[in-house]
Amino acid sequence: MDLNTIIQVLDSSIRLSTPLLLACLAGLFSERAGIFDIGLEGKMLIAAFFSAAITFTSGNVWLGLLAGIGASLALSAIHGLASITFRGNQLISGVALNFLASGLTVLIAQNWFKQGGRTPTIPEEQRFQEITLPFADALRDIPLLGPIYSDLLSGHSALAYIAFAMVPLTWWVLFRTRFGLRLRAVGEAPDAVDTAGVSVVGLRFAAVAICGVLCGVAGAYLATSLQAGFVKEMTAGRGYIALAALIFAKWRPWYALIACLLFGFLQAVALRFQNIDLGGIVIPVQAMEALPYILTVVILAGFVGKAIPPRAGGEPYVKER
Amino acid sequence: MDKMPAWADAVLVPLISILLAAGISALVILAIGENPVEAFMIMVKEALSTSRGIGYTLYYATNFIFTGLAVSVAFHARMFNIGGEGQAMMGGLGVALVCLYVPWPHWTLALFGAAAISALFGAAWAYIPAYLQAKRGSHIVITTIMFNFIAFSVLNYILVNVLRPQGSMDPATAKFPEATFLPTFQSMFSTADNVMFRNAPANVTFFVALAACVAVYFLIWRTRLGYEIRAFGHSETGARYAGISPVKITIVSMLISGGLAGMMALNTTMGEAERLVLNATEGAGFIGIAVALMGRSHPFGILLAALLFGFMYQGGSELAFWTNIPQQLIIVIQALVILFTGALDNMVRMPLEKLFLSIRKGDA
Amino acid sequence: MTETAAIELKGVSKAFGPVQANKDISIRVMPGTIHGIIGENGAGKSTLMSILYGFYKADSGEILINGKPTEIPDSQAAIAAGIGMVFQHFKLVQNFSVLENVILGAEDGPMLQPSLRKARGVLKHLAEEYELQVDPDALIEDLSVGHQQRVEILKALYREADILILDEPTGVLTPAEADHLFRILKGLREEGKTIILITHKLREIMEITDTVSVMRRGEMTATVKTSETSPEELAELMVGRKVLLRVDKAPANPGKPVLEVENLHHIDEAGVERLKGISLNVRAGEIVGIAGVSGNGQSELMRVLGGYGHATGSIRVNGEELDLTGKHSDGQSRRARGIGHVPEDRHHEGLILDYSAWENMVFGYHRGPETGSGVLMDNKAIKAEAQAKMDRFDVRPPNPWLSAKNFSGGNQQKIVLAREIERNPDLLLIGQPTRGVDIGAIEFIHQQIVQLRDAGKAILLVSVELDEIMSLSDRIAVMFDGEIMGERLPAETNQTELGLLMAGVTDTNVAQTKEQTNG
Amino acid sequence: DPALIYDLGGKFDKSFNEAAFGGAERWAQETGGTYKDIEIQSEAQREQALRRFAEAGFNPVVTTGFAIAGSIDAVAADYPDTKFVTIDGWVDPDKHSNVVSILFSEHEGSYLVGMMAGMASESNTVGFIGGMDIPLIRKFACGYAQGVVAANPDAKVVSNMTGTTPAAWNDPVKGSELARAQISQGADVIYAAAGGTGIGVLQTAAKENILSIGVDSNQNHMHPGQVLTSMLKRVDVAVFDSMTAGADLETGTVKVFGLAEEGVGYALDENNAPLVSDEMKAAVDAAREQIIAGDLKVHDYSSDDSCPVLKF
Ligand SMILES: Nc1ncnc2c1ncn2[C@@H]1O[C@H](COP(=O)(O)OP(=O)(O)OP(=O)(O)O)[C@@H](O)[C@H]1O
Ligand SMILES: Nc1ncnc2c1ncn2[C@@H]1O[C@H](COP(=O)(O)OP(=O)(O)OP(=O)(O)O)[C@@H](O)[C@H]1O
Ligand SMILES: [Mg+2]
Ligand SMILES: [Mg+2]
Repeated sequence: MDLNTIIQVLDSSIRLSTPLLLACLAGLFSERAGIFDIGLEGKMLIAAFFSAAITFTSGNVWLGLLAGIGASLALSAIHGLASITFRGNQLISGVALNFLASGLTVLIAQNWFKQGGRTPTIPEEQRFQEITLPFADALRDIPLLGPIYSDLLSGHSALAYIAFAMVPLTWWVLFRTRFGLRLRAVGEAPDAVDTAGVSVVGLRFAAVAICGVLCGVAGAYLATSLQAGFVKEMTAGRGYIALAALIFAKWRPWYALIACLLFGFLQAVALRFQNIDLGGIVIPVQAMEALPYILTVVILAGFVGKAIPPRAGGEPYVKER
Repeated sequence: MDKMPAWADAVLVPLISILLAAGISALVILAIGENPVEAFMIMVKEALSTSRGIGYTLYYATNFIFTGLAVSVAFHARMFNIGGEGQAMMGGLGVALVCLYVPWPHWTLALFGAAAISALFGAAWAYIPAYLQAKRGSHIVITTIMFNFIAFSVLNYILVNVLRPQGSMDPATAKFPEATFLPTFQSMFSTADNVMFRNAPANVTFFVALAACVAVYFLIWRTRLGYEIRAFGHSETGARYAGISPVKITIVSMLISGGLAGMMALNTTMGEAERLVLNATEGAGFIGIAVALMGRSHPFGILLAALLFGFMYQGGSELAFWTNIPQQLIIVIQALVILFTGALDNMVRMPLEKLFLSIRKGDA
Repeated sequence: MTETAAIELKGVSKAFGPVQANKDISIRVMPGTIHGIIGENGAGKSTLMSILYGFYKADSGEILINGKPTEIPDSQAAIAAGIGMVFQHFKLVQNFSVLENVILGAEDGPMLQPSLRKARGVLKHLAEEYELQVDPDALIEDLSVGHQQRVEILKALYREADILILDEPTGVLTPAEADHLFRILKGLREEGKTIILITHKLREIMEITDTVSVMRRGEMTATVKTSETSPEELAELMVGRKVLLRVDKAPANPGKPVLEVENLHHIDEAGVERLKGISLNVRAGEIVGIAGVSGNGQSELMRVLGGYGHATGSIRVNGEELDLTGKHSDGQSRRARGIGHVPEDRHHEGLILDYSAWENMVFGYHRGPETGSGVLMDNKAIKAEAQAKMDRFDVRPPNPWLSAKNFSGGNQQKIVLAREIERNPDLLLIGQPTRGVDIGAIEFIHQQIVQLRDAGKAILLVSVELDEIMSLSDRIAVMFDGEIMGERLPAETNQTELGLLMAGVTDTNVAQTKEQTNG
Repeated sequence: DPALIYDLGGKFDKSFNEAAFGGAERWAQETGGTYKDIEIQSEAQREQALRRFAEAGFNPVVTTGFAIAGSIDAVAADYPDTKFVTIDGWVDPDKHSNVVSILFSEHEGSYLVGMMAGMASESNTVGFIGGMDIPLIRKFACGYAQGVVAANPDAKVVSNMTGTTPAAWNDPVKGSELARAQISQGADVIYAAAGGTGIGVLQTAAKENILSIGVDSNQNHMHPGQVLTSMLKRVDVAVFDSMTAGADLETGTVKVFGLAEEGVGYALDENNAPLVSDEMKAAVDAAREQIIAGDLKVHDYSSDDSCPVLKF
């Protein structure tokens, strides 16, 4: 395999990882604060729709991004209301929001654009543009490092760079700031936070809101950066994969990066190397399709130990019954 | 020393929650310019007032009972089995194999055989995640998600390349032999001059599902195994103290869970389609999660929740026949019902509790 | 009274749903004093203190701090008013370091590092001033409960609390740790700080408090000067009847050995050797007490004996060798051998808190023949049994349908004891039987243990309460660092000698005894 | 009135269901008539919908998608006065005289666009991206590959499928990545037969400045000047014709909509005119004539589950 192919596969991995990474970090904030969220999928979906819809109508992709974030935040607010204010079941709330997003996006899309639950194609120049890093063209000819810099690292959209920058930022927020300390504490021992005179409800809502923002960016990335419009169900299960990555990563930012890159890489490999011919026997496409998932299980079973979730995760904080 | 009477908690809270969900749904229907009252009447009329409508409602409910029970059993052992979809798919494969390749003399035997094999296939598909959870601590949520995807691939391969009859465009098996056809409600309940459940897909599997409810009830609340499953679910350290093996309970409860999910295929594959199609599960595995959670993991609650979902499925598709309300609206309504009854129930409960408490104080 | 009270509560009431936890409570606590609060389990002590700390909100009533009416809607307000609280169940983040726990909620700015740096300094200073040494970088989950408690106190001091509330602080402490705590409390009092101390141990009340209040069923029934009262009077005020504060038992009459342990080794999940060759025997009709500072292998020993910890060596019960690692090494087969086990942690091991009392009554025995035949359990019979046992053990309320979590600690303990004792085991393992339990219940529990002994059963008792060990045991073994340091007869030893052994100090005398017992 | 039942993908799948919808709309506009339509959501609803419409007196009942054929087979006898049309499905005409099966020769249409791809390709590598690995998609792929090879014997066909879950038809992101993967393997023309996923393929092809080929309906307009052509499958015509015939519809037959019937073909409009050279057009039209005349036989994958030029 030549360098070029490797770089292309890795390049593809980055694009496939980006939405996973954003959703995964979104889940990380929420779950670190003790609020489980299987509604990542729904938030991404609704954000994808609104970002595409508003980008198309306004012609401004940043407005679209804001709209996507807003829509995602609205679902977050419902999730917060259900699981924080009313101490409801977080799993049910997440499931419900996934349904809600799936139904609403198509309903509204049909109502607005009459194109069968799709948005019209966003003109090329109105999407998020790929950013060429400085000197990318000049450095391309340097052996090895040149292509890596110019073809692999350069040429992604702003949202992708934001996603990757979010990893150290998340780490920094969680482990270097007061907010992060409290956020981690509230997912482990909300009573400790409460008795320390900090509002459990406030912290958890903040975490859920951050989750909403990041899911919003993820959705916008799908619909306005990778693609040029919304197609129904276009998240295609990425929210669930992100959730798996989060557990895989044991709720840690750098591990999340690794997990998402791994998932993205496995998918890229499966897409790039279909129909491998092993001396007459062609590996069926279904086997390649299943490969990322099989490998995930193998890696999980073989190399990643037990994942211990935040101790107070999934449980509403109740002090008086 | 409860804050409000048990009946209020069991009946009043869900009722008000459903009403709230219905209210918001009505607003959504109004927003798209349709008449909510009319829509509701159609749903009730077509899903509940004719035997045929009921036949459809029960058909869908049967699926949800199986997947709901499956999720609940794992839940009692504090495991979140998201793999119902894949397990049901594998159950379907098992059903297809025995129906196609075993010369059954009579449907009763075929039903027993298929029930056993569907449970076996479903359980087998749950076994690896269960084993990995028990022995390696691999998180069951990830592994079952992954196994859903893998099941799709396996089924896709088998249907396209192995079981598909030559020349057929449909990635599906051949029709099963007639001896395996299950009696439908129509054939069971119609009399010579009165046809009941005409052409509705509800079939004898519904009773298997009811039996499964009873069996799960006994399993969880009457048997020693159920006692251990619940104990383990509540406290792993406690279970260790009492000599309950975490490995055993993890695996056994997942096997039961997978088996129940697999048995859903009896209804769709053997009872309705009479052949195995690619998308036989249609997301029922995921609906099962909502059903189990809404039913509070109790078989009776699951039965009710499954009926509610069956009603929404059937009523919803009838809406599409009679009005211009799009299918997606039904999904939105489902979402609202799940949200209000399952996650926002305290919004209703808290004020009710206050009310009851003040009534009681007033009495005292 | 001219002096203003540091804390004054006026007519405080609080109901949890239908339960009236506090009824019209008024109390004055003078500055610079240690004020004790005692009362039965569930009397409402913790609730009252939680209200003072803003954790719960009172339904009615008034709080005055230093004479000023103060609203305390949340803990933030309590902290601002100079109140610090050490809860009965610590409010610590287990996987945080000591430093992180201390600054949580009291950070100086949005960045963590400056706060941590400052706290490290302050902690060092506090540690010197009050003998509160803890490693600031250690994780809470790696600390002993005693150290965890120090962290809780440090948290309060770091917030410059003038009023310190301690809810059952000694419940889980060793005597040495408790003494240490009291030295600290006295030091704080000298500094002019006000301290409220909740405890079930009258000895502690007598030793350290200036005044003491008694609570019963949500009401404040009396407040007296400690110097003007006696343990007996306090006990009576608390329980409403005369309580025997001493264990009343006849001399033991030991028979054949029931439990024989030889050279037992155990390595825990982290790979640390917790038992380093334990040899021990317990005879029929005898209570053997194991004294020791917690964390020296007692818990592991009980677990191994109870069947849920792998070990090497030999355990014989009634002369028969037990399987230590194989198929028959679990709690169920131990129970089948006639071993009962009251675990030290009733919340996480002894009970399933979400199970009803009747379900808990067969916990661990649920596979036995008495719970029904075949795969089904005979729930009706179990319920009837449970009701009978609850009546015999005076579990309150005697309602088998109530979830275990809704019983008070003392009554939870009675449920576990009823389950294990009523099965008439040949050997009963008991860990910390009276932890967090009020004196009325302690009296009852001790009686039951002695009765079982008198019925000719072997009893192995582990407790960190030296008093309890001394008064209940017929023979005392002292554990230190996974080894038995020596055995003593209660009549021939004293707290000082045991204390030395518990600290791992062996003089020649001690060494000799060790020779004897091992040989 | 006629009725129309869409397959699971739904009315707006940007593919053949949408084409069916287009045909029905055209009928409604031209004749002023009304029709009833429904998107089914689950397998059990197929039969339910058929019976519903038959009982309510709709005639003919037009359906799309191969999967409903079994249900028609089951219900047709119960409603002898209703005429059923199955587009893409096959129901035995000897068994049911009130059913007409309409099949399309997708392999022939694909052959033509394959030829165009083969001629347009400069790299001698062309791509095919299918939604899911099912026989129908293989039929597309096989016809396409034959056309490519016929026009350009040196050309290589890279064929990929998107996935195995229902999401495979609605995952434009994956479509994009597959397109990029094929581009990196040298493909400079890509034919997408993958529903909503295809949108991503066309999008990426346009962005990377290679050519793409749309499917089912005319997708040339999606990226003017960058979509080489679209393989037309005139489901709309089939629906329009069936509805127009109304109660007089001829049933009890199997109709094949091939090149001759203009049931399949390639799209040529102002959007792609600059891309299609005269030479290309001539060659393709010649092939078209030959196929219609029976001189050129395009192998149909579904006839024997095999393809001479492509391995699956
Ligand atoms: N969070 C709560 N919700 C409901 N009821 C509670 C709660 N906390 C305490 N109670 C009830 O209030 C009463 C007083 O409990 P509290 O914890 O104050 O007792 P206590 O005197 O501290 O007991 P102990 O000596 O066991 O610590 C009990 O009857 C208890 O059931
Ligand atoms: N959140 C709660 N809900 C209901 N009852 C509670 C709650 N918290 C405590 N209680 C009840 O309050 C009483 C005393 O509680 P507390 O936490 O002080 O336990 P305890 O009796 O001291 O037991 P232990 O010392 O074993 O923890 C018990 O009856 C307990 O069931
Ligand atoms: Mg207390
Ligand atoms: Mg207590």
